[in-house]
Amino acid sequence: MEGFVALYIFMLAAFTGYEVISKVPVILHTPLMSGSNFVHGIVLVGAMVALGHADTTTEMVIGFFAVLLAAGNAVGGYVVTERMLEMFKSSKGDKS
Amino acid sequence: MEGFVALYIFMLAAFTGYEVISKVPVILHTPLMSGSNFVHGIVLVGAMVALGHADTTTEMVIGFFAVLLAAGNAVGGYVVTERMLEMFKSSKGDKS
Amino acid sequence: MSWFIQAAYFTAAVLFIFGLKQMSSPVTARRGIIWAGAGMVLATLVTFVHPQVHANYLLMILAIGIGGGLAWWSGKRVAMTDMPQMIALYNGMGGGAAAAIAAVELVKGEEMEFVVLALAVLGALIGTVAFSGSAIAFGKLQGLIRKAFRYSGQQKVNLVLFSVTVLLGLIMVISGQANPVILTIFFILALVIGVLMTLPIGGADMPVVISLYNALTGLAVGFEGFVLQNPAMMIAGIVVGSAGTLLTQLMAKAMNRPISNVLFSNFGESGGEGQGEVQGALKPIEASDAGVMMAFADKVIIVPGYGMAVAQAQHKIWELTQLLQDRGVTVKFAIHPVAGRMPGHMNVLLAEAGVPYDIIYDLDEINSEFPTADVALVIGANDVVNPDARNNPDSPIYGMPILNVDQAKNVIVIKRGKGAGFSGIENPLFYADNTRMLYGDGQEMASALISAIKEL
Amino acid sequence: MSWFIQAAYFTAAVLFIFGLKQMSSPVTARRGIIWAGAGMVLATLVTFVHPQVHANYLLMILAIGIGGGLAWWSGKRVAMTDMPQMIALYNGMGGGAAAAIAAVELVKGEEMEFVVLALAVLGALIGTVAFSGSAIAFGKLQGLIRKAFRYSGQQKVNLVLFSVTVLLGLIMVISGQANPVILTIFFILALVIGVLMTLPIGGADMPVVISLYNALTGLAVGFEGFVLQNPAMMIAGIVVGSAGTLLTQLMAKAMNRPISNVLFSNFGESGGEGQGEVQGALKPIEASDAGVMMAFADKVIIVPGYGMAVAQAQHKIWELTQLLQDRGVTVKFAIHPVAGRMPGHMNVLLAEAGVPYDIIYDLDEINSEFPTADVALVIGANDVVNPDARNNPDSPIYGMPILNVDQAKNVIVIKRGKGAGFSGIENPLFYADNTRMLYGDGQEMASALISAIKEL
Amino acid sequence: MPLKVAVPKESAAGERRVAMEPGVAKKLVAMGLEVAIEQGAGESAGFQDSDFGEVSIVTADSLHDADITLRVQVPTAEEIDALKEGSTLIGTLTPFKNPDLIARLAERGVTSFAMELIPRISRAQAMDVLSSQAAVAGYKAAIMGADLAPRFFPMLTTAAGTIRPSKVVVIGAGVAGLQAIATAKRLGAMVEGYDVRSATKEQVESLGARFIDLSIKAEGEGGYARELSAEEKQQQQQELAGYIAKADVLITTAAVPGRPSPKIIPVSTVEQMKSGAILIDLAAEGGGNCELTQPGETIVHGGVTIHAPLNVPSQVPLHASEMYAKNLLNFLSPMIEEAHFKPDWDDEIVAGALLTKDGQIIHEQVKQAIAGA
Amino acid sequence: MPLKVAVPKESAAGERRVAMEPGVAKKLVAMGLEVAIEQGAGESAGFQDSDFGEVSIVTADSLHDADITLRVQVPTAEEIDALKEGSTLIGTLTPFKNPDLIARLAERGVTSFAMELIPRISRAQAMDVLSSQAAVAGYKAAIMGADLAPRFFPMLTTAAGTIRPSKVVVIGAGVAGLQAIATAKRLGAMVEGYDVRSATKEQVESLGARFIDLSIKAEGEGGYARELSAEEKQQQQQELAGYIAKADVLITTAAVPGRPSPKIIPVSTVEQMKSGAILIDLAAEGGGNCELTQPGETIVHGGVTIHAPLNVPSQVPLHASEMYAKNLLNFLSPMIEEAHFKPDWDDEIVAGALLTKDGQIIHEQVKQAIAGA
Ligand SMILES: NC(=O)c1ccc[n+]([C@@H]2O[C@H](COP(=O)([O-])OP(=O)(O)OC[C@H]3O[C@@H](n4cnc5c(N)ncnc54)[C@H](OP(=O)(O)O)[C@@H]3O)[C@@H](O)[C@H]2O)c1
Ligand SMILES: NC(=O)c1ccc[n+]([C@@H]2O[C@H](COP(=O)([O-])OP(=O)(O)OC[C@H]3O[C@@H](n4cnc5c(N)ncnc54)[C@H](OP(=O)(O)O)[C@@H]3O)[C@@H](O)[C@H]2O)c1
Ligand SMILES: NC(=O)c1ccc[n+]([C@@H]2O[C@H](COP(=O)([O-])OP(=O)(O)OC[C@H]3O[C@@H](n4cnc5c(N)ncnc54)[C@H](O)[C@@H]3O)[C@@H](O)[C@H]2O)c1
Ligand SMILES: NC(=O)c1ccc[n+]([C@@H]2O[C@H](COP(=O)([O-])OP(=O)(O)OC[C@H]3O[C@@H](n4cnc5c(N)ncnc54)[C@H](O)[C@@H]3O)[C@@H](O)[C@H]2O)c1
Repeated sequence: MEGFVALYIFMLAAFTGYEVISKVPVILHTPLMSGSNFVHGIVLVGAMVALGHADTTTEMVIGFFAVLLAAGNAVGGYVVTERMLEMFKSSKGDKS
Repeated sequence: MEGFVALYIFMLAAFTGYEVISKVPVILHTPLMSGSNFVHGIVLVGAMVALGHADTTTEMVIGFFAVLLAAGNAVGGYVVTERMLEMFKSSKGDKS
Repeated sequence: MSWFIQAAYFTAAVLFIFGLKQMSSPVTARRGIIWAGAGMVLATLVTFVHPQVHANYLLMILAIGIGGGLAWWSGKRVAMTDMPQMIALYNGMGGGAAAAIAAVELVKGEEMEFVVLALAVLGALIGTVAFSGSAIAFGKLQGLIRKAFRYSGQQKVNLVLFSVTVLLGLIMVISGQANPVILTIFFILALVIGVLMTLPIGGADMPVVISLYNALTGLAVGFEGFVLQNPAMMIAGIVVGSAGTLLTQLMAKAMNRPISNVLFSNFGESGGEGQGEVQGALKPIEASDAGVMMAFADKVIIVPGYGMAVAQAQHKIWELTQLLQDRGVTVKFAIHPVAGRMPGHMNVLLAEAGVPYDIIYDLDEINSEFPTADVALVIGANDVVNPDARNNPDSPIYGMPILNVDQAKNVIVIKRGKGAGFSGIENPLFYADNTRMLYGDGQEMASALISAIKEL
Repeated sequence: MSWFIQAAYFTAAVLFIFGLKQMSSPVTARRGIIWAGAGMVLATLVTFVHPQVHANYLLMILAIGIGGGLAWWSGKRVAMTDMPQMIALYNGMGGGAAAAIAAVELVKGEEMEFVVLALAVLGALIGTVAFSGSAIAFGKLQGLIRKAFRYSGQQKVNLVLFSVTVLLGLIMVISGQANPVILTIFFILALVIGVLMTLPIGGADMPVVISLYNALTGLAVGFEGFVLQNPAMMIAGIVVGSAGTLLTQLMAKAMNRPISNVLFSNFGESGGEGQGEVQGALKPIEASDAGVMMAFADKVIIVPGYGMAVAQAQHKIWELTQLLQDRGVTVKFAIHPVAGRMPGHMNVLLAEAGVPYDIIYDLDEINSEFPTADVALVIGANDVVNPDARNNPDSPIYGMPILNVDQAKNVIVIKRGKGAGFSGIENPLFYADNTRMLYGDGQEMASALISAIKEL
Repeated sequence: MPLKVAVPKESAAGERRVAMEPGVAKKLVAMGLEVAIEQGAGESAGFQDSDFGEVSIVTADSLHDADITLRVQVPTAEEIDALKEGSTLIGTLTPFKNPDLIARLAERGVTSFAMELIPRISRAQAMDVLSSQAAVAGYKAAIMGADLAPRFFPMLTTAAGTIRPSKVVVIGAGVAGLQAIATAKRLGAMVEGYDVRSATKEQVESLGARFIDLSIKAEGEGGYARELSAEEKQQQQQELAGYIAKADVLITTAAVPGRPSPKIIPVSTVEQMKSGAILIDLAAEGGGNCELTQPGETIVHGGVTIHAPLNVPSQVPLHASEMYAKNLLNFLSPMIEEAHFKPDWDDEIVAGALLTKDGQIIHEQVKQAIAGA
Repeated sequence: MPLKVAVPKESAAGERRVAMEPGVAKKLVAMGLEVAIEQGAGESAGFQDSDFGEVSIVTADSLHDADITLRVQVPTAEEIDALKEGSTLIGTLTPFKNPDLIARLAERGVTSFAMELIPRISRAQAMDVLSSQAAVAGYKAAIMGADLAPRFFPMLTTAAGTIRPSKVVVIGAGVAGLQAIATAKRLGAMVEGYDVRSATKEQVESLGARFIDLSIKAEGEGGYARELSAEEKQQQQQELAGYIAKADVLITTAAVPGRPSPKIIPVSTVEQMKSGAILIDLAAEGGGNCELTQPGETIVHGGVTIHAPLNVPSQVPLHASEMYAKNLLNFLSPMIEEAHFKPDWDDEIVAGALLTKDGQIIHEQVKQAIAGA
């Protein structure tokens, strides 16, 4: 991927991220932080790739930790976010 | 640029476009239509490239019209939008 | 491409996005168009030193001069009311340009990747349709084409034409090259489709259709951007394509018609209404629009009537008033002697809501002020603002003094529907050129106005 | 990469964006996390057949099992109040993973483009700092690290360390390869920076700092996504980086401190306040937060006092009530016999605003209902809700019957500041665990609550 | 010589109003008329002679040469005799109650107009004394109710217990009834309104009060009420009794044009009412809406006070006079052309109000009534 | 034998209140007391004997053996003589006005409490008869103002012209004054309030009325007003006159605890007032705030009506009695322990209200006043 294309993607993604959040009530700050924390759990994919093509033991060890940590990020992030959002379950939420 | 990167850019740009507009008062519909009409006047850049590397007469004629039309789009779009937005000039607009 | 040109295009793309974002709020809209304009200038200038541009500079400048000059001239002198058709015109030019770019690239016959070729052809089709369609839209709005052109089986013919065109496009894409004959037929058919699609459409639906073509042009530009590997075009085009699609939906919604309805079955059916407008029809308005109108006014006069009492809208109206006052708008209440159903009906309600006495005026005090009011907001009043009482000696209410609401620059009337007032007669005020109807229950509409103003 | 994997990543990226978007409104938030979760599962599964993945499957599954299992277990059993530190922990793991990926790639020593190498190193730095920093944050919030670690010249030492680390990174980037020794020092220094940056920070600022590290992790992930040419990582990472940055700003703003303040000079200085909270401090709340709290309640009791009269907030309070009622919330007004400054003061005002008599209750009727109320909204009342009158025989108001507001599940108190009531005494209600203070003029705050609820 | 307009002091017992107010006097003078007001005519309404500015304040005798005499109530026989022949008299002349006085006016050759007979068309709203005086009466009725009741109207939560708001029921939601509803509502009472005309439901609710929806509907001609049949009356009374029994204050205003007031509240209903309750019968002028009503008197029946005041507008004399005088002005001014009295006799308003002219009784119904009497 | 609580019919002229109401009677019975009410005691307040439920309704003679007698006003000498020795009497006994009656109570060996002397501390708010009766008086003052005025209170735009709202000025923004402000405001008048205590500014404004800000401030002890010096009085009168001249209705409630009412409105100010204006002097009990005030009378001076009613709460007897009875209940119940009368004599509330006990006059100030008299 050439550099400028990366820059475009960067710019657009950053803009998207900003717009998506721009109007969020304070009560959602923590759940949203948790939710975005979960989203960067996608690093798991990278960690799997890193481990998946690791050749030396060093690489394998680092790769193993990468996957371990990344899996923790993804799973933990999900569980915690889900629990926090429980409180918006009330059927009334669907009204407006 | 490979196809999927294009798709990503397409997706992000589309999302951006959608988010940017999502909360717009009715009174701005027409000016905004006009403004976005102006923005796609950027086709001028493409038209210039097309004309700039046109070789045969056919190409040159088509290219000429491309630039002519594109310039009309860009300039006309700007002037008209600018005029329409005049009405929001009032110093009061800056208050809130 | 050099680093420098890339950076310039990138900057232009960013400016476009931020410009559009700012244009979506009345407060920053003017700044928005200037940002976008700066982006445009930057991108254009830089293109002169684009590596692929190596010839025809003179032609280029000539074309820019002619096209830009004419557009400038026409854009400056067109009347405010004729804006929609000008937008259509300029938009069509953009579509045409996109199509022409595709044509140049296709005519060139250079080897292209499958995807790129497909995008080029798609862009050509969309751009051409937007071009001819917009031209027709312009013609109709400008009054050059008057007859609504309709015949049975219209939909079917369009479908056949469209299929053939797509087929031709497919042939070109699959064969990997653009046969000149096929290409020519392809373009001609695309032009015809645009024309046939637009001809049957009536005036009232035109803005929606123009917005649709605008989105299509955006898409076409975006696609050609991919073809030319020009990211500024790509991004600006797609952003406009997406924004334009949303805008089209919003506009259709504001007209209370599903977009599909506007697009297909009922295309043009409300043409009659479009005509009617000229002779004085009921012209509805959205609360958000009415809200902005009042928010940017200097002076607003509120005329309550029996409908405000029925809706018990007095508290909301007072809240609205305070909001406007906070923005520096002068707000006055005009109370007609027989507004409501008992002497002092309005006073009781306004006092209940806490409206201070010093902004409440009676007929004699306020009638001379209407011509200087930017907006007169009539909420649930009818007979007491009926100009027939002044103008029409045959009217049963002739001779009753009325509030001269019709003399305000703009009149917004809140009522639920076509209900008559106490006297049961028609009210020409509602059909006046400067009147817009805000249909709905008084309390709900007042709330909607409040929200609209708060959002600014 | 095969078409199939690409499409899956693309879908995951789209799901993430929409998931985040939905998470930013209370109404759709739960759906959002599910969408994002689906994206994650998809992306993970597909990665098993990723072309670059060709070995260590067992290790991979083991690591996922252990990491995921532990996280699942801990995430499920942690108390609600301990959530922030868990977020810090999981976030740190993500940062560590990003750094580890960079390490693998750098250790591999394959030829990389300049930009890619630079991104890899940058991601490594950021990820490592987020890793160790988050770990410290976790430790402090969990109570594992108790002492606030501070010494003079802290800032300078950090700056020097940081410069050295960046220098090492530059050396690697410019030399085009990662010398193992330099790489090791680089990572160690990065770890130390994270630790030193975080140690001096007090409890109150922690959420902001965690949010910052969250944004940083996002960035690091995005950068490593570029390195691995993995668009899902790229987009998810950058989106989170950008969203996280905005969120950090918003959180700092909600705490009424400029972000720079939180980040540098005052880092940690409000640690004391963090401690104070535990013993019962005045805990402010944002109107938007309070609004959501009431909107999702089943029963709200509104307790007006003299402050509502001073602020003339009765109309707004009634509007708020109606909004809540429209959402299905049961709203009752509790009027204390001596609220205000004259007998019936509150009645006069509520009647003026149009509050119907049947939702107005006096002390005897309502006092038993507070324990079943989700929210008690106290607006400008003070003495009449002072639990000292019940509990503290030394209080000058001991023996006066009071409204048992403190028994409600949540109490929101609107007042302008620390002003005492008529009797001039302190009110322990304001310091209670379940009380949040909404500071501001009664009318303005009521408006703010209205806006907050309307936005849902 | 300019047209002379005279405003005498009202001679009727208990009448505190006056047919003029300073603003109107000023306008008449501006129209080129000469205005003469009897000494102290406005005093009982709260106007001092000096308030009238440039107008001449004269003794009663100096009014006899006036071309136009403005009054609130019908003059006595002596006063009629003192009127100049060919002069004009405008007032609420109640011709059906005083046929002899009208006959005398005709004899004296006086042109006379009865304000209350002006047709109630849109254009004539500004001259409608029935409306303006009914508005005053409605307001006053609510105030009287609050004054006579042994209780508070509004709800009051105090250290000495919570006072429940009073319940006020208003029967007949015409001009006066609506005004009474609005005023009682303002004071914080819980108000219910009832009327036989179904259009009043929305009107009552538009004031924030509750409408009592009975099964009886009785729309008559032109939106006015018609008289009820015997069964309808019976049913109405029964259904209403339940509501009335809960009332702390009951205000009745029901009237049917040209008929005695309907008796809506029988003795049995009064006996179901709470002790301490108050009934204000604004319909007393037409006999009252309650069987026990004694027009002009206040009686107590089983703890219920029945107050049946006559001429209520006169109890708010200043504003009632002001409105009445403006009604007169609006009626008079179209008939004045360059300081001359030139009525358009064909105009439906002029024709509707005209009683006597050129020695004849002109008004058809009045003529019949007098012939019948 | 249970404690017997007696409630006689009030004997004072014009007193319509009664020291009991059905709800309170029920509560006393629930506390194990025997309650006896004199026949027809509640009638003038709007209570029928039957309303009191399980309570015994008896003749006056059967009340003499009561242990506790509850009254609104102080009993006559004969009534005192009929009280059982060692029994308890509670009421607004106005000891400073009737020192001889208090002395007689002491002689008779009656334990007596004056409700109005209860210290005005937070805990005692529920027993504060001054507040509860002042609230009634303030409300009633505004209603009387509206009833007496020859004008509408609210603004009214009608076909017969626009009625401008009345201007009501309230002087003294204590409990009564604030209630008058609120009530006049409700009726739609433009209200202005004035008081010497600066804390009242915010309070007046919290009712949506305007505060008249003079240069005089006079905070006394405990937030009550102090008496003004001669110059201050002078200045106050001058500055106020301008505001009062514009008033349509003026309500005065100014009082200084333990002193005669301040004379705030001199004759000159009254003479500047509009003709038709009304002055309601709620301070009449203490001599009135106006120099022309004749307590208990209504006079007219130069077109201004000066109404100075006494015992205003008695004009809203039902609710005033209800509040008064609740005040009594709140005072009495802490003194009753398992149906026995066991006051905590050291409690500041009990001590503050206690006048006589064991044949002695206990209350210091009262003792001095009697000694001085
Ligand atoms: N003031 C008096 O003393 C008195 C007494 C008797 C008669 N009148 C007569 O009453 C009339 C008063 O005139 P006006 O202009 O006040 O009222 P109006 O002429 O009766 O018109 C009221 C309008 O309000 C609309 N409306 C009703 N309910 C509404 C709601 N909930 N939300 C929004 N709009 C609502 C109705 O249209 P939609 O149904 O389309 O919504 C109607 O056209 C005059 O003709 C007067 O002569 C007055
Ligand atoms: N009802 C009666 O008859 C009567 C008569 C006399 C005395 N009292 C006494 O008055 C007191 C009444 O109690 P209460 O709870 O109603 O009132 P309170 O105890 O006087 O407290 C009022 C509170 O409202 C706040 N406030 C003032 N203006 C405000 C504004 N514009 N916006 C928001 N908040 C505002 C003040 O705090 P900030 O300054 O921080 O905003 C204050 O703490 C009792 O002590 C009672 O004994 C009552
Ligand atoms: N067109 C105009 O400009 C105009 C002017 C003034 C009044 N009006 C209309 O005329 C209506 C009546 O005017 P009014 O106040 O002089 O009426 P009114 O004094 O003749 O009667 C008072 C009310 O009593 C009601 N009533 C009669 N019999 C009843 C019964 N048996 N039970 C209960 N209610 C009974 C009537 O319906 C009426 O509403 C007004 O409400 C208004 O709508 C119209
Ligand atoms: N602590 C409590 O619980 C409690 C209970 C009841 C009353 N209070 C306070 O006591 C205040 C006074 O009570 P009140 O109504 O019995 O007072 P009051 O009847 O003794 O006096 C009425 C008002 O007249 C004012 N006044 C006196 N001299 C004046 C002058 N020269 N000019 C103008 N105004 C003058 C006083 O300031 C007072 O507000 C109340 O407003 C309240 O704040 C407190």
